[in-house]
Amino acid sequence: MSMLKVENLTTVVGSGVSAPSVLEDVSFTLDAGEVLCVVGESGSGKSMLALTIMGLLGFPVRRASGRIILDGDDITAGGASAWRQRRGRDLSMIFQEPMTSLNPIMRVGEQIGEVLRMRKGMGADTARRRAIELLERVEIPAASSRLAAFPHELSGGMRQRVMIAVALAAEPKLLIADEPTTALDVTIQAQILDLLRDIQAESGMALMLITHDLGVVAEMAHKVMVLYAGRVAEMADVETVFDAPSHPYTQALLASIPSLDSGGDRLVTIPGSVPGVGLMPKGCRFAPRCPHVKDDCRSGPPPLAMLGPAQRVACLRPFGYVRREEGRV
Amino acid sequence: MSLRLKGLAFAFGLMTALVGVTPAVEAAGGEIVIASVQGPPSLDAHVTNAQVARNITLHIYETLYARNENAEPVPDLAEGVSVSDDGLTYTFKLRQGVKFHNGKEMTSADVVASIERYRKIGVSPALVAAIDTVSAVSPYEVAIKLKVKQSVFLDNISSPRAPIAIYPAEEAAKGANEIQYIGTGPFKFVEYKPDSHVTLEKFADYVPNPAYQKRDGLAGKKEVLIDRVTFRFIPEAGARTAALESGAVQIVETVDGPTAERLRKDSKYVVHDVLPFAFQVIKLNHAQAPSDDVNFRKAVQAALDMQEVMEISYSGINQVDGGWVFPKSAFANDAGLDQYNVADFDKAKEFLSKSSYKGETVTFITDNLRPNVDIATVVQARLAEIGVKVDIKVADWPTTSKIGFTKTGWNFWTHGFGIEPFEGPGTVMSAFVGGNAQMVADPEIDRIAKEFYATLDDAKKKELFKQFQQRMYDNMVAIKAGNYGLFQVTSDKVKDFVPFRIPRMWGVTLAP
Amino acid sequence: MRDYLLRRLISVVPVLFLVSLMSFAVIWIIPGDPTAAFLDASSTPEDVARLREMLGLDKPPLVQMAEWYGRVLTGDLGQSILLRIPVLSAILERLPLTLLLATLALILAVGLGVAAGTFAATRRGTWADQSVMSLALLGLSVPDFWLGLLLIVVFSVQLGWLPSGGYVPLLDDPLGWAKSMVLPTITLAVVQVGFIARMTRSAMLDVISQDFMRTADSKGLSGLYIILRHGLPNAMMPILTVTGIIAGALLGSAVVVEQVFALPGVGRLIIGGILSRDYPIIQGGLLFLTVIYLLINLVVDLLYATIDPRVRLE
Amino acid sequence: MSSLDTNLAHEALPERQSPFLLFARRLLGNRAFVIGGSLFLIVLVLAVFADQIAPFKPNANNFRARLEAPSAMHWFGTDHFGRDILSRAIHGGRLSLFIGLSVVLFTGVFGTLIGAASGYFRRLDNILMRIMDALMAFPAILLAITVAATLGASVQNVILALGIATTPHTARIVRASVLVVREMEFVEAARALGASHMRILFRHILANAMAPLIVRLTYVFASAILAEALLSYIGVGPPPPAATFGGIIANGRDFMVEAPWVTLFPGLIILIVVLGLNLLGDGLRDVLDPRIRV
Repeated sequence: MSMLKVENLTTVVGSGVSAPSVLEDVSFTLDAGEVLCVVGESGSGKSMLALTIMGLLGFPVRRASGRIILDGDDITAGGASAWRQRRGRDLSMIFQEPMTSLNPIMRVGEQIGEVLRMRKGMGADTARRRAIELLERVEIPAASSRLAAFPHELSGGMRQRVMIAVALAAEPKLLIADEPTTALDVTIQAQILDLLRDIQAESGMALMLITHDLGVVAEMAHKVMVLYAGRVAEMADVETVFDAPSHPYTQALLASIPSLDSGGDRLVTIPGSVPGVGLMPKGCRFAPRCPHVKDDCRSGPPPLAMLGPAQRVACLRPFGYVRREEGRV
Repeated sequence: MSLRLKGLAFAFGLMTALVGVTPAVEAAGGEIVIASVQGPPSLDAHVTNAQVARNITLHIYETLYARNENAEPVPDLAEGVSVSDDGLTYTFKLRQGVKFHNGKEMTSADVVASIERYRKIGVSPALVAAIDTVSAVSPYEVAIKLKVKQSVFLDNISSPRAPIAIYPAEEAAKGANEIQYIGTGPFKFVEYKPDSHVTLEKFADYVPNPAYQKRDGLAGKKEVLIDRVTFRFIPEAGARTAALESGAVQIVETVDGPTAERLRKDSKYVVHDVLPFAFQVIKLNHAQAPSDDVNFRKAVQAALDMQEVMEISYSGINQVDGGWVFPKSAFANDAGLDQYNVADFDKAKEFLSKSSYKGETVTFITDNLRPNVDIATVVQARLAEIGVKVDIKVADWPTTSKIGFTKTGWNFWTHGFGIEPFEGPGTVMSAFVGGNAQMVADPEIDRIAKEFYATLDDAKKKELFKQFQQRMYDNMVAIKAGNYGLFQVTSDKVKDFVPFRIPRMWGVTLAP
Repeated sequence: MRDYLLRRLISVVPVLFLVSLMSFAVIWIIPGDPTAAFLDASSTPEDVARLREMLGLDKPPLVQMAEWYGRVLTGDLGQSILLRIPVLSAILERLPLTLLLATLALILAVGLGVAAGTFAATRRGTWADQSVMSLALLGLSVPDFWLGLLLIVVFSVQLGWLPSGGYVPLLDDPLGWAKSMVLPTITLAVVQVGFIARMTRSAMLDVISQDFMRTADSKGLSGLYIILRHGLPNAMMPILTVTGIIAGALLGSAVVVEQVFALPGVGRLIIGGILSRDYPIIQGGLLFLTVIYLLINLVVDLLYATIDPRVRLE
Repeated sequence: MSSLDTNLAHEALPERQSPFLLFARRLLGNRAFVIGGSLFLIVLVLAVFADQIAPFKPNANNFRARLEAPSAMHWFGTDHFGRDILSRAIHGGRLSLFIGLSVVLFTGVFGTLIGAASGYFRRLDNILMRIMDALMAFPAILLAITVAATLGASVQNVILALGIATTPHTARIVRASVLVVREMEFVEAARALGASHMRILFRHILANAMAPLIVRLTYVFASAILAEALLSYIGVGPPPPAATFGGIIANGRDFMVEAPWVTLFPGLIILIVVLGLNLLGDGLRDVLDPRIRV
């Protein structure tokens, strides 16, 4: 049985039946020790997915339907307070912006310590010792002296390490990291990713890593989920995605990676942009930007069809099929 | 100086802390709290003639002679007086065994020192202007020699206006407003918290004047039956009444008509109508146009409906009376009263047309006491009917009186004459002598007053006063709107309270 | 830190000097003099002149001014003409009541205002938010003296629960003291509750939308804890700014409340001083209030640095 | 109106409407503005047409009908002159609003001049701001009481007192806006093009300081009405027979228990007017400059 099972998750903005969705009918599973990378452009719903699973959606965004099953329990069933109980202990999250994600006027030690005390029931001394260990674990030098530091006294990379320490404090089963390195220098990015991978491997927790950087995906992922405009476009294990991307969007994404052998002279970009919330086309949401679009693409949402043992694609004409069809014409 | 005062302040503070607030219910005596409108400018009786000060100081200090229930001078600290045949030397025999609050016995030295002090710094110097010398004849005899014969000398020496209080000689040596509050009165000073309260307590060694059997005005037998009295200063009328109704105070010095009406229906309170308490006067400035014109002044008088004026400003506690003494006075007469309260616009317009008034705006100054502002407002509305435009200038008392004491900047000024009618016709006249109130001397008034002060013949005095009153109307020197009174309210626990010029706390008991 | 304090204290000097000049201007502009309080209308101009001399008021204004500055520099605010005590003693005697009243009102205003504002912010857009904020707006639209009068009528006269005024020293009668402070405190606080509630709400809305609040939420901490431990301290800066402004304003409003409820505080002392032309009291009182006002500002600035480690005192 | 401009630019493109219409539409879509504006408008109309609307003459005394409780004839009862309180309140709005408006003009003109001069000409800044500091440290209400009590109560003195009391804060607000704007590129550009100081100050800088100023002045209006009421209550407001809200309340203070209507109704009207103005200010703030708070 999978550790995390997400079923038909739909998240909408506002109330009412016709409220526009930012996430529609998303399902996937994740096992302990697995790393799932969620990729997509801005506006694809990656962060919404993370927040929905964490139960951190803020008014007026809300989960309209779907279940989130963690270790066999549906965490959506118990209401907000039960969900809150899960956070920190079972689910934990690292945010994109280390500069603003830490409380600016609270000492670093306290920001870690409060999780230990309030979520793990540790006493002040134990919590302090554990906080030092955590800071050491995330490779912050002179850890014990950093407990008294305020976030603004730390560099961006250091802050993100603190964030990781905070997220790890209550030893979660699932860690969601929402573009944890986007805001950092390139050299720091690699260090943080290494750290995350090490910790993940060591603790055996599941990691859901949200990124738009396919390089990171190649580096970190076991499984990949491509989101487009709130829907799953393609889901596959990492090799399949890179070897045989089957959704036109996935292909476009891969094509847009600047690679050394392309000579750097032509950067492929995807024309157009992700449609805004509430302005979604009726059929396939990628249809307006899709080079292979046909009329039937616009009639209804394409189902997420199994393409191989480790690959599902939401396209009426996944890669191979399209080619065949074209060949026949 | 400041060091000693600091010590004093500290001692007061300590006293307050030690004594604390006495519980309202006690076996005997008890404490009466009086709600007053405002605090006294000073408790040095010589330097203020403000009524708020008088209310308190006349409990602490006494004078040689004092006014009885009928406002006549009778012996208080003195046993009596003998006047020399030429009427110039008054020899006061002092009561023996009178103690100051500091335990010292009062002797002639104290009296001489106090009167000398008053001559130097007293704020009503007219009271002692006739004095030539003051000397101690013996420890219990003081002789005062006058420069000229003065029919009202005993009236003056007994005046409660800014009383010629007898202080211990060492206090009398101090400057204005610098004394310690030590007197011979039935109450002694405990503390003064400005903007809050003054507390007095029964003077245990007080010896009531043996010449009297009962309370009599500000003289008589002053027997204190309570332990303490506190004057609490509450500016807000509603808050004063509320304090009474919640039992925090037992006496309210003055309430407004509607409140009095309401409280009268409640058996828990006794409402005392102190009427008449004062004249309401509209002073006219004879030095400034157009009120320099007698026809204009008469037009104003003719236009006014005094019932309206008095009923709006002092509802339910006024007398529509144009006499320049109180109605029950022996001097009361009806000279000139045909010109009072005419309330006839046609007649007013007739006077106006004879006057030099040309439609200019006239200025009515008043302090911000509500009834005074009300009167200005009513006069303004009435005069508008005859085409006279009135501008009302409301300011606080210092500003208003500053303007009112000068010859320019005002035409009308209204306020109460409280102590003058109480003291009698002589004092009322003096307000208009030399153009004091009206800014231009009226030779006729001056002549009448001079003769009045010089004569000892009662019939002549009455005749002169009648002339005075006639002149007040014929020259429309000032407009008397009427008499007003005070509603004083006591809780039913306060027994034997008889209202007077001041809320006397001797002879009063407090039921538990 | 010491340098900062020193510089702040020095910068206060010109302000105090200007205020003292203004208070002299006030004295020169206002007609009338202290004698008026002693004298009724029957007094003659000669009586007035005599008393002026007695009270030592006949010196030319510039001489008085020079003397005054000379004394103030030695810490002596002079002697009250009417009260016969040093101005400083008069002020210090009244100050506890005014400070107490202002402090109680401030505590009530901040406590209630912050609670209401926070409550509203966490329920943004709901009917609860709208009701609380409407009440806050109503509060700051009420004329305070009028409210005081209504409170007297209802709670003192009609219900008889609380005294209508007057001050009971705390040490004499604690219960009486508490009762005597209730209505004045409420009257003084109502307007400020409205201000603080509005400020708090908007500051909290800012904070709630910030990333670190989501971080706190992601830790699974309880909602109340997050608001109190993470939200409020971060919203404190603007709240503190408003509180500082209010603390200054309370000194002025206390004047009115002291008048309505017959409380012997500094405000009434100064009003009394103005109405009786007790010049030393006016000058000393205004100077003193200014000093307190400036002190409040300094304390607020110091608190900024305490609350937010990012603030550097410079 | 920097934010206004950008906002308009943002919206004006697709809709192609005049900026003014858009601005008006946004204001009318703001609930606080609409409610506040309506309350204020009602009082304004009553005040302007007081002569036509008021059932009685505001200064007609009738001592036989003094302190009458509210009735069909006198909806709000009568005061101790027997004057109809409803009529006085309607007329009272006229003077109270006039005073409020005058204070707004006073503080608007002087606050802007001082704030602009202080923000733009750095040499004047220190001295002007120290004076403003001193004025701010001087308790405003005491200042107003002093001026009005001692110079004599008159409409002009009340306006002067409240104007002086509200100017420093206004000046600070204008100065703050000017400080921000004067460093902006378009001002630099204008300076480089040789525009005169005055032109830069008035055409470029002040225009951009308008939003916070307008919002501030709305609140000044509200507080001026409250302060006028307070001064009248203390007895230093406009002299009789002028009816102002505060003056009517002051007339009833001595009969609070027996004739509560004299104080109650005018107080409620003040509450409504001030509430209206505060709502109006909130609405303007939301629309003009969402960055400003309280």
